[in-house]
Amino acid sequence: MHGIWTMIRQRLLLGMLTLFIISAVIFGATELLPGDLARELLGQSATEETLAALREQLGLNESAPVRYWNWLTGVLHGDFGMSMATNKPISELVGTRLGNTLFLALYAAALAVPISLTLGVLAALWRNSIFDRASNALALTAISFPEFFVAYILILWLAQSGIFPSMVRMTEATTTLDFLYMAFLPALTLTLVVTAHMMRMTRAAIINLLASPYIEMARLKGMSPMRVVLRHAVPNALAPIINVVALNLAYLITGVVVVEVVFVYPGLGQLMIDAVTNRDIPVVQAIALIFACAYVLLNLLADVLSTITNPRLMHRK
Amino acid sequence: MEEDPLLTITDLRIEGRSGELWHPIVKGVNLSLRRGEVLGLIGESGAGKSTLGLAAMGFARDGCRIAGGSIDFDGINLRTAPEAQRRSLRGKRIAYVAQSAAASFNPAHKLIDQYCECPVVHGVMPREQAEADAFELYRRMRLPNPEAIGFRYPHQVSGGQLQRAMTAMAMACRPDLIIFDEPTTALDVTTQIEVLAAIRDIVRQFGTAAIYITHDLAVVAQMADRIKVLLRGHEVEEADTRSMLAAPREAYTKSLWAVRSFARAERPPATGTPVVSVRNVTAGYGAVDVLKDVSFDIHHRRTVAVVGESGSGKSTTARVITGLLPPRKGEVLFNGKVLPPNFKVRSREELRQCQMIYQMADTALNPKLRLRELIGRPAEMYLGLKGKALDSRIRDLLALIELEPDTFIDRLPSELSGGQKQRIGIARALAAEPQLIICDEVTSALDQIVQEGILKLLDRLQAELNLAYMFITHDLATVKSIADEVVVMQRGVVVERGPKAALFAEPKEEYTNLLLSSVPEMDPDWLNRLLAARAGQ
Amino acid sequence: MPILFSIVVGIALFFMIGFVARALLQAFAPAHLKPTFRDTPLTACFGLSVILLYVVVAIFAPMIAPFGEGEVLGAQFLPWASPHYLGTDKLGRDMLTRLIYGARNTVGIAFATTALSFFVGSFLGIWAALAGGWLDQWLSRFVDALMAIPALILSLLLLTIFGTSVLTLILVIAAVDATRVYRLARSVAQGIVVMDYIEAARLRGEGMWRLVRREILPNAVAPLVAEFGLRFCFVFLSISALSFLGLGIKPPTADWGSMVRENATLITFGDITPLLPAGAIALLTVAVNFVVDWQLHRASGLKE
Amino acid sequence: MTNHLIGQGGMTRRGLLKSSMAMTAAGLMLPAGMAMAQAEPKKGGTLRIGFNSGSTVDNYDPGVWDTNFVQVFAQARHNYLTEIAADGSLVGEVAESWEASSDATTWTLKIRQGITFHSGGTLTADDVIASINYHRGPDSTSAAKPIVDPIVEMKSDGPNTVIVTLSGGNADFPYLMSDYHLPIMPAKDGKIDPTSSDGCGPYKVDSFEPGISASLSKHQGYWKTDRGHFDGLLLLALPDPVARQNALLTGEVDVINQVDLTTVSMMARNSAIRILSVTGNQHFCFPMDTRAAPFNDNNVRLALKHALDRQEMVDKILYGYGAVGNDNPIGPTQQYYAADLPVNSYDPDKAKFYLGQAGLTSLDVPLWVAEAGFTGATDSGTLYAERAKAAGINITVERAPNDGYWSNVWMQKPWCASYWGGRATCDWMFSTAYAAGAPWNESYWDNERFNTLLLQGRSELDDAKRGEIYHEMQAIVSNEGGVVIPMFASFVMGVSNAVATPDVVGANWDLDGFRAVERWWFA
Repeated sequence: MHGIWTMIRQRLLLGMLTLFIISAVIFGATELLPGDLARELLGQSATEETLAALREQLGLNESAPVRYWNWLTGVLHGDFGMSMATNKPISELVGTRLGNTLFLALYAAALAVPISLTLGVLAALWRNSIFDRASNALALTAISFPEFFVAYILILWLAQSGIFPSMVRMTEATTTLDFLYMAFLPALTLTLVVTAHMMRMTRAAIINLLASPYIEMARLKGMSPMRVVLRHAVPNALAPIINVVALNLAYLITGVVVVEVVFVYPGLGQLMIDAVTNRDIPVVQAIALIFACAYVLLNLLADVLSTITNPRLMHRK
Repeated sequence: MEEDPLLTITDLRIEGRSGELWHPIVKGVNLSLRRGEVLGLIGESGAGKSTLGLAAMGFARDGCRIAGGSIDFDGINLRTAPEAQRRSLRGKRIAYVAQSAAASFNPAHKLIDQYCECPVVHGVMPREQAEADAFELYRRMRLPNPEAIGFRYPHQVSGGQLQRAMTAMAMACRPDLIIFDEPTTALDVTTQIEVLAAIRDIVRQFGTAAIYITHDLAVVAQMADRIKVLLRGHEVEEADTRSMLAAPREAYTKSLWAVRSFARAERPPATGTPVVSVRNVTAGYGAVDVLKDVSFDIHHRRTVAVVGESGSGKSTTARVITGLLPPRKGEVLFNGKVLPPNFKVRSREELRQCQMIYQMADTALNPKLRLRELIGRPAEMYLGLKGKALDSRIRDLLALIELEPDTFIDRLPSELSGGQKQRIGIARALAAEPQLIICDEVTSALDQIVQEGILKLLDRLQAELNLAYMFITHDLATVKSIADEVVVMQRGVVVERGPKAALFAEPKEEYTNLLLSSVPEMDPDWLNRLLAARAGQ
Repeated sequence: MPILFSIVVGIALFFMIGFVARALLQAFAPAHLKPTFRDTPLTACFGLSVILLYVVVAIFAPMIAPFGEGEVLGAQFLPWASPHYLGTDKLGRDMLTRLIYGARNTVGIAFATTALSFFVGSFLGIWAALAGGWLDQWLSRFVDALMAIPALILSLLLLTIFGTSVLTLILVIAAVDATRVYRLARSVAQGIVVMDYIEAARLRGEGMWRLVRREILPNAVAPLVAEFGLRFCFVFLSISALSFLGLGIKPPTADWGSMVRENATLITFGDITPLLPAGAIALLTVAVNFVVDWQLHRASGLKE
Repeated sequence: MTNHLIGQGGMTRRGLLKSSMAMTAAGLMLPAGMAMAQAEPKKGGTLRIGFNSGSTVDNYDPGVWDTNFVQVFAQARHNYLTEIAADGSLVGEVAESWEASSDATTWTLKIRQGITFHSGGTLTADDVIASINYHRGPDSTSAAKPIVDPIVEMKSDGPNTVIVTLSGGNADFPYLMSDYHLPIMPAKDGKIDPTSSDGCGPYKVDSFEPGISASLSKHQGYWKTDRGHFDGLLLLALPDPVARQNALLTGEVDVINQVDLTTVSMMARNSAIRILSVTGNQHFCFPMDTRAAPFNDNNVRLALKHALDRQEMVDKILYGYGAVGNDNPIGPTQQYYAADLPVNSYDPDKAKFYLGQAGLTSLDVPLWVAEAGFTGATDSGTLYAERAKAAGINITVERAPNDGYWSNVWMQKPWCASYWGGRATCDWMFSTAYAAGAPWNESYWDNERFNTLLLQGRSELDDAKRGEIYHEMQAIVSNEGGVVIPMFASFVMGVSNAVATPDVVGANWDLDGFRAVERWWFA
């Protein structure tokens, strides 16, 4: 037990390091991007003098390291600063959208994880059967379509007939139920996108174990195939499964820009793209860090879980 | 005698698949077993022992199929019976005890849960009762604190205890028949005794019929009423234990019997500077010292056997010598010259001089490399052989280990038998033309006949290439056969050392004595006598 | 109904191709491979033949294609009829031709990218696992950092910085993918470095390069191959996702990812034009992974 | 990413100066747009519009508006000094009437009385001055700075008169004041608050989530009784074409702009909606850097002008929703449009000939494009390259990322894709994009004759003379200019049949000159 805490502590520290590296990378990258906030704000209509004036206002004339340092110190004091483009506090800008993103991710996960695990287990159980091959082929087809294309097809089938709305309009009045209804298509799209990976991993992880002696033992104890897989194989296959799930959850949080655009879903991805194209570095940084946190924490969670679920690691001799 | 047999197998043929081809594994074997009778199945690996044992449960491993013959268990034809019915028999009326309990217990569940699975799922008894019953059986199996041990996970329990727990588990539904598949092979001699005794008693107490599969004659002699000898899927002969031991009919059986006779004369005491001398080495991982002040020498053309049970520090000593584990205190001398403690800073020459042969040939040979490269690499590296020269050297080495070069040179390890793999391990060590070879349990994973082959080979090579061997083993039979000197280790300390003959004749140390006495003998009464003797003390 | 029909046809085709391919493979395979092919599952045969087809098309595109890659031949969106068997696209270019050249460009790029990412990723991953210590730590932290940045954003940044020539496209996507490969390779290698034969090789005094190349890589191939199958196909997706942001392959080069993107809107009116490139990608994905699965199955040695 | 240019669309100029009073009268009695509205429009309902643009950085600062989301949003809550009516004529809005000195350097604007802001205050001359001043001065960051630069002084003469002095005579000054960057906002001690949504327009803001949506409700005290028929507005950012079009088809919005042309024909089949398309001055173009070889040779420019099939582009890029361009930025609807100019048609031989003149047999030129340049730029480039082959011209289409296109490609690379919303007047158009040294002279073109004519034209008050001047200028641009203008693109909107639109819809900007929110109603 105590082992876990030390692990968590170490991993959190490493996470910090990761976050730091990321902020540096992102800042460097955005610095290298041609053009700057002033240009992007004024667009084609920019003239040299107006640009100069705006740069002055935005403090873009500071040297890059100085700006990075200011930003960093700010963050370390828990202040993510203001969005330069809208000069609103970033917390306000990001707040609701973060909520939306997380909600959608959870929604999709709630659909995808059970489905893919079930399919994976069944595929392993009836390996090389028609079911196995078919579900495999379908899953592969699903992931080989670009996200926006999957989305369009769903719109064609489910939105134009008016069964589900093709856009998410959230107001104060929106109840969770409405939300679930409105966000169904985006969630479904994401589900289709991530299911295949998790399913294949689950299947592989289980089949890996079927050759091991304790599985044969279970069969020789007269256990039914279902019980053999569920009770004897799955518990030992958890680690890889947990990891792939975590990886996909991270994707659901960080990688859904396209879906957000298609379904007009106000999430972080769109905000980040806008911030990048506008060179609104503080916002880019903030979101990048949020994503990174999600990623780090999910990985940590995965490791903790696979430790807890593994007696060898949990109960030392 | 007259009552109809519990299990009758007639003309059983089992095939295994490689690709689309089916090749026979068991070629028409008959077998019949009465209630409460224990039948010993012996033969080398690949003889079809396990396959036959599993077939007695109406079970064929993946990639195997029962091609012909009939299996009749208490009036039920296991070949024609529907899977569901067969399943209902397994674990309930026919139970199985696997070779490696460590691997066959599910690491994810507590022992007790795995125990209760059978009775509960088969509806023999409810969970509470099953647990109570488990404690009882654990007690009978002489497991330490039987009420508690069930609530441990497999990895928290020692091998011997696991093996007993598994036997208890097999007993859970009080089956009519238990298949024991080499239950003690993986155990130290001393533990083996306990397990054997426990198994034998419980089988007798419940009058359970059993098929006891092993390659160790001495063991089967203690356990079985009748012995059936198998060779490559054929039955060689069958007879009741005593007559079989007394007068084996077939040549093959005789050869099996002969195995243990190999022993070579001890060479005269060594002189001059030892090839290796280990001086007061203390070493360990982290805080704990695994080795405490260990010292011994190995001379040219001599074999020093390091014996002891698992955890006694044998292998660690080897790691110190090879430089994988730099010692905390003490040093290792090679031809009188101090070796750098860490292999990373040793010169190629120093590395070359000391080669290692591992216990598990499977993990010691890169499965993706062909023999040509496996053997050729050291020669190429150390001796700078190229092209023709290298090729002929590889062939010589293959010849040296008695493998036909042309057939083997381009094979993968997976295409070899256990013994052949081990020979490759030897060849690889020889390729470097070293002075010292460390053999870490090189024979313990092999059949006795194969073992003998390897031992003889090693002996021959030692004579030809005047090598020094450090021979790590827990099997005293092996020691008897090839050692010149013996170093007995226990918990990281050298308990006793000296010339083989002397040490075997009158062991000074209690522990040495225990080890020696625990080596099974062919005499069917050996176990009883031993137990009696020990009880007497 | 048409959907149902096409599904039936699809399945029929699948079996037909499968059987034929298997027959051919057995007929023409070199002697020592015959046993391998004898038990090749239908799916794998199907996969193999599809891949073969793609490769042939890719190589001989100019000979097969009825028209020039960028040639504008007439009105846009012509119906499916001779000489434009799959009609024309929005600029009046022959769809079939575009598809055929698409195979060449897309598959080529995808292959180059994946190969590169695997070379870099797996080498670094194995090296990290082998060396351990601070090297492992730093590499892993850095890779973690990169992985924590959404792939799309990262590529967007990099591509905007370095411009969008095919080369940079390949390099960038490869770089992003390499992080994933690194992770996998490292974890696999960690399982291998503890083996006795690695210890033996080290005791022999083998160098790093040899250890990675000869001792570890061959044993890590199976899971890497599996990943290769998916990554390979994800490259198409990356490309089309990037063309979603206006970064992509330079016109008039035909590539399936962009073709899907260009025509995607049509699907919402039930026009199946975009299904052609999308289908092409899907088919390849499925095919590749069927073969991969087969290989894995053989590697795993699980007989069934 | 979209970058609209300051300015507005075509119009007629019936004797501007002669009768500004009459105009005013018109402005008073029948505000523009309504003049030709057949039925009496119904009041009420909430109009929901789906926009192709909308970014999280959108805000209330008039200096940086550049996408049609914010532009329409602005027109919904603000009024301007003047307004371009649907028919293109200029009418007064906040400015009731105006008069110019004979040399058109001093302008006296009468400010309409009784205009109230959402916040309740009454609009006065000071508000006007403050609103315009916001864009002036050295520290101005406004994109409209160049427009107001010529203003040397602005002073009020009483609460409802503003007197403006210009550095030089400009007959078009009132037009400039209709620019969408120049809303009249309430002033507090001489300054407007660029972060406030307060205005005197038909609707006041209830909520605004940048990049997502804005909702507005009727401004009860709005002075135009016959405009702003809706109870409320819902402006939605729907950048994805499919999302947008689907929103309209499923009735989630009533109006969308920039219908995806690929599917417009299929969409039109839907009986519940109609496609509304107007052709104005918005034109797509390929400016060349006329300082750099080979474009410094007019023969090369002419060769390139004859090497593209303009009609094909209109058909395939605009799907017919547009008109062929003749390398002349002045649209057909403009008064001084020179219809009789020789047409630069697709003619490989001619192109070859001009190449020959330039002493070339073949030509290799890169053309930088991005969808940011204009929708369909990439495909246009491809078509161009395809057709140019016939003339021995090898165009390599370089695809640049949308991101940063206007900073890194436009006016940086020798030849690229660009577009203009067009300008209300010849002078405005030319002096913005063709006059030597003008900040956005994207072809770095410098033609002596042209430049002198430009100055003459600006201060010339006689229509006939002006006509001749502008005719000649158009001829020069078309023949020697550095910009290839293949097509004029229409504004294509999808409108639910529930929405009624006037017979004449403004062509100067998208969505009825950004005024749909004020001019349309529910049938």
